[in-house]
Amino acid sequence: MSLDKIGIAKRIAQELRDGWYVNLGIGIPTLVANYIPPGIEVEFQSENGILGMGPFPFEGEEDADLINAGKQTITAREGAVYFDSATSFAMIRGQHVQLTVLGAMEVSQDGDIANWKIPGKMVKGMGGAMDLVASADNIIVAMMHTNKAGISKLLKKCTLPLTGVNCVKKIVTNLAVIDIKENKFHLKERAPGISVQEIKNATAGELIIPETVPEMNI
Amino acid sequence: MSLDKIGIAKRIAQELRDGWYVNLGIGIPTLVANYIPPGIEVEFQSENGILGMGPFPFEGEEDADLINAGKQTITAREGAVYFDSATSFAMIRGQHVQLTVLGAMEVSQDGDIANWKIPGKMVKGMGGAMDLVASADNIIVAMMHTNKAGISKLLKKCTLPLTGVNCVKKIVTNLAVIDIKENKFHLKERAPGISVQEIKNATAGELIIPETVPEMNI
Amino acid sequence: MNKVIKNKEEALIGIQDNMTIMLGGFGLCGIPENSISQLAKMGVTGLTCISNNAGVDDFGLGLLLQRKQIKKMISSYVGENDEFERQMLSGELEVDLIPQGSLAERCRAGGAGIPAFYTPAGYGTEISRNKEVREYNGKPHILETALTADFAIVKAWKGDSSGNLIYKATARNFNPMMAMAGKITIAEVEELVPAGELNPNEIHTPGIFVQRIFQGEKFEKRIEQLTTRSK
Amino acid sequence: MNKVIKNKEEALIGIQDNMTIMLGGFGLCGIPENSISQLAKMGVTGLTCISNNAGVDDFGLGLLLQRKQIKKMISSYVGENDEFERQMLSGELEVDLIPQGSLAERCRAGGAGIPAFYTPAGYGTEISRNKEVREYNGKPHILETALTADFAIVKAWKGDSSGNLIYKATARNFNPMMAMAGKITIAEVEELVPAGELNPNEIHTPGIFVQRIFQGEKFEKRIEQLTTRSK
Repeated sequence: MSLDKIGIAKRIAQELRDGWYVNLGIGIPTLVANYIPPGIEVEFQSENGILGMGPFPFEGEEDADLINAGKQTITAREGAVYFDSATSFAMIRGQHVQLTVLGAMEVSQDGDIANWKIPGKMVKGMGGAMDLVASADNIIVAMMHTNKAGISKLLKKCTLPLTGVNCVKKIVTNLAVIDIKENKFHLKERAPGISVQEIKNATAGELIIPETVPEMNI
Repeated sequence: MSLDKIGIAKRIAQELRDGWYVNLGIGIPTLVANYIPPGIEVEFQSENGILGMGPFPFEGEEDADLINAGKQTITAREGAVYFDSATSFAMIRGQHVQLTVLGAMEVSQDGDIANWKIPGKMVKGMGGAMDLVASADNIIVAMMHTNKAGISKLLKKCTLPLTGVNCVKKIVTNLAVIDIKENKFHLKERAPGISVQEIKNATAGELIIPETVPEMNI
Repeated sequence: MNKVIKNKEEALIGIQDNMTIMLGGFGLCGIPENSISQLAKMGVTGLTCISNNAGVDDFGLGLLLQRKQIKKMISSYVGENDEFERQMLSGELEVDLIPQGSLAERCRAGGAGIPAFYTPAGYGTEISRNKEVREYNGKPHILETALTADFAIVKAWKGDSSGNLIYKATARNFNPMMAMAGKITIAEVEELVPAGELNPNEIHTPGIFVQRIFQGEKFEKRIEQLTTRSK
Repeated sequence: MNKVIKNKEEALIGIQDNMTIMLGGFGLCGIPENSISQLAKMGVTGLTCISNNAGVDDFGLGLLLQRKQIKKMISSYVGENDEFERQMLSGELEVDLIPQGSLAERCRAGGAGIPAFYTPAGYGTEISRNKEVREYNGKPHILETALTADFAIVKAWKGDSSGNLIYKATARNFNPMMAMAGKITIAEVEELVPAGELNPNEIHTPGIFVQRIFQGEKFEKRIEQLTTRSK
């Protein structure tokens, strides 16, 4: 059975390591914060200017001056800190953030990513995505394996305008965990009950399949 | 009679304008703070990280954490603010400081200044001087007209290693007030009792002398 | 040094048609609401606005869009409002999209006298078109230039008569860098106090960057995405 | 995220011969005294030290100079001590002098992932030798590159267990930029508190830049130029 959004978030949460600072994009990535493995501590950075983001506020306790990059009202954990946007991107560009998780419309086997613009449609802008993908050493893409029309989002080359090049190292989809190495997709894990053939069919780019492909353990 | 250091400081203080932020170098420039004309307000910046520098502390009230760029203990005025060195030089480089006053070993008629290094002697470093002279729109040099050997410090070309080029606009010495324009020295005022001829004799660079040269009014 | 201006009407004197204006804020958080409503009232047009976002239909910069006062937006993320989309698609509105970190750094650079710097953000994308590329540490970077503005308008939580500012929480965002980059910087504050009442160690924007400061009349502080959990 | 280290001995583990180390402070103000005395005790040699100044004969970096632990100094102003002068004139000590603003900005750039930037400081002087020159706004600028270090050692007034730091008055100086630019950043503080005790709005260095923090045993806080007036 292919994973739902929560399943993808849970699998990505397994990649977290104690002591990491993590930036989570809007959508599925945001859900990762709910599934931090027991025994480890991570801090979430939101690029509008907070480290140590906490859960949503209780009803009636929201503060218009305290939001995340998705413009949602949030809270601050103990030990949190606020800063300006230049300092925020100094953290990102200077590689002080250990992991970035974000969504994508397309990823190529070179690690290129497209997630900000569809020609002919209204362009809302890249926000912080170009800084994040150009800077982070460790980027995980969280997305569905195929789009709504059933077309693969894991391509030889991206067809949409790029957000960044040669940057994605790992993709977690509803079907699989895939690493990108030497300009190829490498299948690492299958979603529970999903066959290698199903993943192969849903992947347009070159997919390296090892002899055994374990099922994800979620 | 040629001016003493206090006289030079007093004359420079007349150049202050209400609302200016001012950076004063070590030596004669520091004395300028004591002679702010009545009715105007200026704020002093010290490049190690304070705006709104006040007088020296009372004995016993000094704070090792509160010093100026000359490493002297100081106080902070009401409305003062502390900041880091990058922000401090952002103020300087970004031309938010309206006046810089500093000493010099040599000034050329092109507005070049040398004040940090004597070949063969121990070099202590330029500190913030190169940033200050390269950035400031309005630089006044405070110095003696000649060195201890009686040799002019106002030259056609500097002989010492430069601190900055084409930057000095005005010089106030023990003998005269001189502007630099179109790569020439322009005599503007004489120290009380000093003749134009004395100033001419003490100036090695090209000196433009107008018909009347008023005496300074200190 | 007294920089206090009586009200928003006087604070915004000098802003004219076709000027470039920076406005602080992220989404609707930390935007100079009083100044924006005054700009709408003044009716200045042909503005180039540098602001991370463009407000919503009936609040923030959306108010100026509705009145067609904006010629060009320089932002990282826009289009939370329909009128923006209409003007952009019809070609009435020019839009220059810049990666958010580059936008923040370019404003800081403008204020700090750094005319240009290298950043990896946008390399290999359409953002790097016509930009100089240079490799550092084995990684390609593009050259980005500083941004400045005729006026920068920022919003702070507390300010003193010398122009020193303290922001609250994430309402800080772009305000400090934009305060540095305005030829004239106007600050509207929730609480205006005499010089000496703010702790000099806790100030975010030193007063040297601010030319005019006024007490905002009323702050609506609209929330864009109210998200809560139940007790 | 607990970054507290028991003492200076453990905090400095990993610093080895021939490493590059940044040390905060301006003159003797805001220098990491405990760490410097520990470096002297450890006896590591061949160090490249990036620090605005070089201490005095018997305090600050002067202690390491006396023991000939420093191979190279990268500073803006040095020579308040005789041993420094002797080693420099004899060629035992390499010295790289950098304009103070460029030094501060190069450290910030190192921490912020900006590999290079243009500045007017030093144009036309020996500092611009072999450096690229480019004109912006009718004024020549030189290209300066980022500085980073194996270890950055900073001193703060207050710090929490997450590594968040608050500096006091002008003891802030170079500490915040150097904290950003260290591969590993060590902070020694006068007062160490649990996370949550510092106001998140008043923090100067966010904890993300700090890997180790310890409570300094004792701060001498020597004054270099005691200047007072009589009551």
